[in-house]
Amino acid sequence: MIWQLDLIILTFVIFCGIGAITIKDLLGAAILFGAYSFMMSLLWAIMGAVDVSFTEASVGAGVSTVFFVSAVFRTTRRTKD
Amino acid sequence: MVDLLTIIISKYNYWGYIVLMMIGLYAMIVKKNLVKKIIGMSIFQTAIIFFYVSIGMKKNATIPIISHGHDGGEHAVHAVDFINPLPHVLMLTAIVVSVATLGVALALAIKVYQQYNSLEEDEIDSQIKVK
Amino acid sequence: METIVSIRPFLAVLVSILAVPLIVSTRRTNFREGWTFFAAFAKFSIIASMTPVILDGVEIEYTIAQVLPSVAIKLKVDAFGMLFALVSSFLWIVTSAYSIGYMRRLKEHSQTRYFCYFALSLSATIGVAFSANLLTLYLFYEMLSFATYPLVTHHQDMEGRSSGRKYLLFIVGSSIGLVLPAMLFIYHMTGTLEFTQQGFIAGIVPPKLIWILVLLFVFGFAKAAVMPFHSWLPAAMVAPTPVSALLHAVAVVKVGVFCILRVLTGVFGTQLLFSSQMDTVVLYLASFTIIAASLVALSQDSLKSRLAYSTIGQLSYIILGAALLSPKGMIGGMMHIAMHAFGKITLFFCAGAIFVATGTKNISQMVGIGKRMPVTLSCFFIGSLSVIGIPPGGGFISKWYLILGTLEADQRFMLFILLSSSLLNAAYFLPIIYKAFFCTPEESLFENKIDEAPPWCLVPLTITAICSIFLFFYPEPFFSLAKIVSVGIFSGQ
Amino acid sequence: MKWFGFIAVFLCGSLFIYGTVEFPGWGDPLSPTSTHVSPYYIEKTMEDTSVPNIVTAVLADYRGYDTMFETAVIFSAGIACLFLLRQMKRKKTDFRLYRHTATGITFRIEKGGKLPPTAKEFERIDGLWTPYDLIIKTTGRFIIPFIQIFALYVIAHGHHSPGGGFQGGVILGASFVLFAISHDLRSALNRMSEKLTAFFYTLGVYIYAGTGALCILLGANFLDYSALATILFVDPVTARSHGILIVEIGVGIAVMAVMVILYYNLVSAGKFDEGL
Amino acid sequence: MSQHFPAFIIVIPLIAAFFIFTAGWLKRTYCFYIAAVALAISLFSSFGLLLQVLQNKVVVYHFGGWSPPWGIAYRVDYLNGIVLVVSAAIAFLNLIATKKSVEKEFIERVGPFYALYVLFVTGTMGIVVTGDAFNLYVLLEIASLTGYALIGMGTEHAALASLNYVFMGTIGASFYLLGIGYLYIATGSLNMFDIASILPNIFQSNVVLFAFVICLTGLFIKMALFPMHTWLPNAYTYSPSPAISLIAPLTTKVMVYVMIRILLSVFTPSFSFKSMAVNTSFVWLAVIAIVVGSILALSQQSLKRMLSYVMIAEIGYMVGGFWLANRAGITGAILHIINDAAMTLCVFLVAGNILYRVPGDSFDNLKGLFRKMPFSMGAFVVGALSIIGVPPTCGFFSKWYLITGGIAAGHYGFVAALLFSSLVNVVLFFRIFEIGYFEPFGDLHISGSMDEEEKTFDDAPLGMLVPLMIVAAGLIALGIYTDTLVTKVIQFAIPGGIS
Repeated sequence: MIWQLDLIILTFVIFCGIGAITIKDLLGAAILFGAYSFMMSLLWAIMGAVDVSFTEASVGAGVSTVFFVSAVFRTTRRTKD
Repeated sequence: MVDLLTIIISKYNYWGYIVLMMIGLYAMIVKKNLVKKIIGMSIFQTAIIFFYVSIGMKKNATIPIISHGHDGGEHAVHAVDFINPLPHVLMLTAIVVSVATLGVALALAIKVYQQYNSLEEDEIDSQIKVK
Repeated sequence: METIVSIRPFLAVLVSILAVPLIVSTRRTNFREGWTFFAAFAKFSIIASMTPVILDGVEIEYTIAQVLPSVAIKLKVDAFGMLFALVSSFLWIVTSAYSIGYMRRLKEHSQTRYFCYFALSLSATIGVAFSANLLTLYLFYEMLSFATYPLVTHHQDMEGRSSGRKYLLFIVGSSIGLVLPAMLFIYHMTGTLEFTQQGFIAGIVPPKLIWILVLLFVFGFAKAAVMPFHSWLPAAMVAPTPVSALLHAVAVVKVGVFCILRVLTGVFGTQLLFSSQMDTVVLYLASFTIIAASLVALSQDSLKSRLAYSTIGQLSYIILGAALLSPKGMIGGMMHIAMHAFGKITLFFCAGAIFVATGTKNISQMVGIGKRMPVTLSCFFIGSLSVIGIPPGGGFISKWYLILGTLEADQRFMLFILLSSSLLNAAYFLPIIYKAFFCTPEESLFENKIDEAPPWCLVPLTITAICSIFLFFYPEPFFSLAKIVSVGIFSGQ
Repeated sequence: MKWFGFIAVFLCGSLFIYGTVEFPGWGDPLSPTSTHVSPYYIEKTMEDTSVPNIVTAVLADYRGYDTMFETAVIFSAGIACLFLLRQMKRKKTDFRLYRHTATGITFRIEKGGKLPPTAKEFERIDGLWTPYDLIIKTTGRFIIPFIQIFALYVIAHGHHSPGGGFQGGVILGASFVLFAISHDLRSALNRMSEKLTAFFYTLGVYIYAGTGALCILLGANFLDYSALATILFVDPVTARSHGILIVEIGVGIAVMAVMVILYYNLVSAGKFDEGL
Repeated sequence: MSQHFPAFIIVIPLIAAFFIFTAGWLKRTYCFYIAAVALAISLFSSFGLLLQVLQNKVVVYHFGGWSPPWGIAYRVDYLNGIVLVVSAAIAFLNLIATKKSVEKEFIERVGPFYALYVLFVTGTMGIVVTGDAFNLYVLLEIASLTGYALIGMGTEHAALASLNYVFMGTIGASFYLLGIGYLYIATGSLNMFDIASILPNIFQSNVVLFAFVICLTGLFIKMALFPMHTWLPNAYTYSPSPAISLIAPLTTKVMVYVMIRILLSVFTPSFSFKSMAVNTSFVWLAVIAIVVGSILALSQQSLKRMLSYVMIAEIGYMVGGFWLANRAGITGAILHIINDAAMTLCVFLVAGNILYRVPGDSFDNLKGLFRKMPFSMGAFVVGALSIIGVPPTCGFFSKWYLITGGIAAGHYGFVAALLFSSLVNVVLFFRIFEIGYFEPFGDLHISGSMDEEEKTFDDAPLGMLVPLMIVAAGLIALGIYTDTLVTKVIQFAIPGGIS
């Protein structure tokens, strides 16, 4: 484990998180949330939590994003904040 | 200087989880859009998972899979060599819980949208008041 | 004191509750009222069967359920409770008969409900009379409050609703707001709530708190209608007259007074009251109520309101009698529970009979009514004699003992209060009689033809009137019971 | 509101950061977490269950009861979604779009009407139908089998490598979702109908809870897989290993089916007619 | 077989849930019967378990044969034994009582409804019975998720209310999880009793303090203690009536149980009640909850909404009673968990019965109900008297203990708040009685005939009434047997150190 790498990815995670809640387009937010989850799974892999990372990659970055996209598809992309 | 660095190294992951948790909490408190709130909720839950994973971390240890699989019991397994598996187990459960919550929350959001034709809380509130 | 364990007190409480399902399930009106009578007779005979035992100085106990550590829902019959239970259960029989006449004649709705709640109220009343501790007392007190609510609001109209609100506000509000904390506080300090002859909190509760507790109880039992917690009683007069008669002249209001007396003697004890000088405070509260209520009664035109204010005043006689802390005063107070009950119920029955026969509620319209309803108005006269305290009314005896009590306790001012209030009583009752019988014919609204209320109304009121005269000549067993109480309370001194 | 929220969150965060002061250092091998309970798992897993992946062993055996409820959570999410969104009756106002395959002419039938199934030359299309989806379809068809094989491998090989029922189940579910996205919802429903999905996710949880209940019937405590030794004809340690595999398969099936049903419900808003 | 009771309580409903869901596709009428059988077995087992507890003090069950702290163990003692029986009884009675209204409201979704119902019960009872802090979280999430779904199917703004509940509930549950994480970081263990054995060595650590605060915050949100109550009124108002009469009695009360369990068994009283000032401030929080809940209840115009504010006040009773930190107060809190659950069930069942016959539960719709539904309203009167706190109903006795606790602790603010809330409850419920009894106004006493009652009589079906009557009778029975309950069970549930 290299802590510098860990720190860089953590920064990415935080940026993705902030991006996901600030972007004024729900589809974009969903995709950014997917990126967030993926970065998170990388972070966990670095920390040695391979199983958790694997699950997050498939659940968080994969299926959750699909759920968000389909929910946005059934509702609206528009958002005021 | 070196001391400060050690402190930072030893704690920044915990700080990271706090920052993420607060991002999630902020989104849930301030944002008016329901899907945004749900995203905030997911971030909030992930932050806690992150916290647990950080707890499990152990320096100079490897992933919790015993590599010398089935070659008999002669190789003693030392606890210091492996990362703590327990938080990982807990977090597998927590991830699944969070995706389940996400599914239900999104279903509810769709139902809300079908009813009010809007996802913005303030617009919905004004609709409720008009009625 | 000797005690025996017997289920009879519990049966006495239970019998009218058990009558409720029978009353509800019976569709035929005659049978329904038959059940009421049956329950009333059963109740009276159970209670009467216990009287000889009590007169022998024995007490009867029965524990229903252990609900809190060291406090049970428990019944105990002593002379005081017996006196009250005898009066109320006997008058229930009479009132049941009267109710039939009154309700049928006026074609009231929901008579089934009426008889049910009446039976429940009587259960609660007997329960209060036989309570062995403060918790049981509170339980039946609240039960009585809620059971009488549908009776007070029987007409289900706007007026009924506002009176019902007032009724609940005063009665339930004061019992939850004042009695409950006081009771809990006593429980917290002493760990028991069991009534004793001499009180059980002396020496445990700091003297400073005594007067707060006494006031909490005196005002908290708002059924006793001590001013300023009295205004529910005139409001409750919207109820059908039998309700006003039995409940608001006998059962409910006397329950309030009974509770106050019970708590003052059984919890605080006479010695503690005397040493903390709370007797004086209670005396002045009671005497203020007596005078003020009598004065207000003078100004009332509605007959039932006048009777109600009269009741408020008379109730405080009883409290005054107890607060004199003298054996004779205590006997007077106890006797007044019985004497006033017979007198006042007669008056209410008469008011109801007048309403049934003529539809008149106001005194100013009753000019010359005596010629139309001579029996009713004669009974009214007897009743008012009893309440004023003129022989041969039974009330004379109780007032006599009250006056003796003031002398014994050396409370001259109270003597003055009693006498002046008797004058006031006369002032608000006798004009009615005068107008009814001796007015000039042209002022009268009524023809000189005799047209009495139906016999179901008339007979009960005649019975109670005769009883109140009879009690003047032979005040037993009430007098013996009162004496046992008084001896029990003051023997320790 | 924004500033209020920000300040509240900031204060809360500072408080939390203050709370980390006394935390043991990150990755400290001497912290209570690394010394109290977890060493037992690391050192005894091989003896107790002969599963090299400690996480799998703890997940499905030592704390297998948690995992059963985790499956139950997923199961309830599936039912909840179905309960909330599924519309059993079609609304009268719904319309359908049909396309004549030969000519490409599209027409719509309103008020809930539909063409008879014998009209083979027409195909039903989505409201947002795109004509050029051949590449996507073909790619999807090409990679879906590989994804599914991989998923099965992840489920089966959870004893030795990262992975297990959840991950495999999710991937398997994702493959169906991919099919539904690359084709359309109706053809996905043809292959994996709603009832079949429901059957699968109840089956998955039955397998898990049933294994546990079987252990009671065999005289041990709930989920004590060593009791399975008598019917699997192996020694108790291997029986634990096998027990873990059985429940992982159950978890895999349940998770797969729930992911699919969640997707179906969300993407069609409960109507099960058209999706992404 | 009896040694497996702890497993049966949870596992049988769980397996039944799957069967019910399958039966929903095959034949809908079976769903109810499967659920009834499962919950009956669960009730029976929990009763058997309580008897075992009375005999052996503690019953421990090791899942997977692993002993704690490595495996998950259920540990039933006096505290959760009694809560367990009450929850199982409530779930069972409510199931029977709401059969008709479920058939009416969810005709197409009977299968999923009963599956969710039984899963909710599984989750709730699991929370009560578990001895593992993390297992509690998972079960909490099951109970919450099913709860969200059940509430979300209600009327009007149910979906939005349920979504808000999702957000608040998730924050609450996540905070709880975080608190457990802090405990884990400090002790390395997840088993409640193992943690309790380690904690005394590190009481001064501020990690433990943070764990305490975070856990408590999460639980307060979940139990809807003022000011974290915002999710509750809407969620309970709009939810379908068969669901709410299950959710309302169980959710918040069980969370109070969790609070008591965590603070008494995990943190132990010597930590939880360390500082008098903290105790007092929590009691003041409860006082505010009671007062605000009561006042807000006064301003409501529909039955279910009013009842939900009453429940917010009732939460204050329990929390305040617990934080009085003396024996009487904690006895009162535990007793009130049981009693409040029973009386909430009673009043919400009546609300369900009313909604079965009447289009809405706003006060305008309640006119003339005493004439129309005398039996339901009779039960409502019993429930209301219990909430007001009139003897011999059970509400009086828990209030008794709470108030004596308040006096013993010298906390007169709490005593005053309880009395105030009782008085407000009198106003609240008698307002409803008045509407049901007096309105619509008419000259009944002049024109009314005697048999008018029969003409307009239209009470709920017998299948709904009988369980309701059992519950109403139970309120009185609970009151009369209070002393048995306290001396046989509850007093052993409180650790010895508390005077």
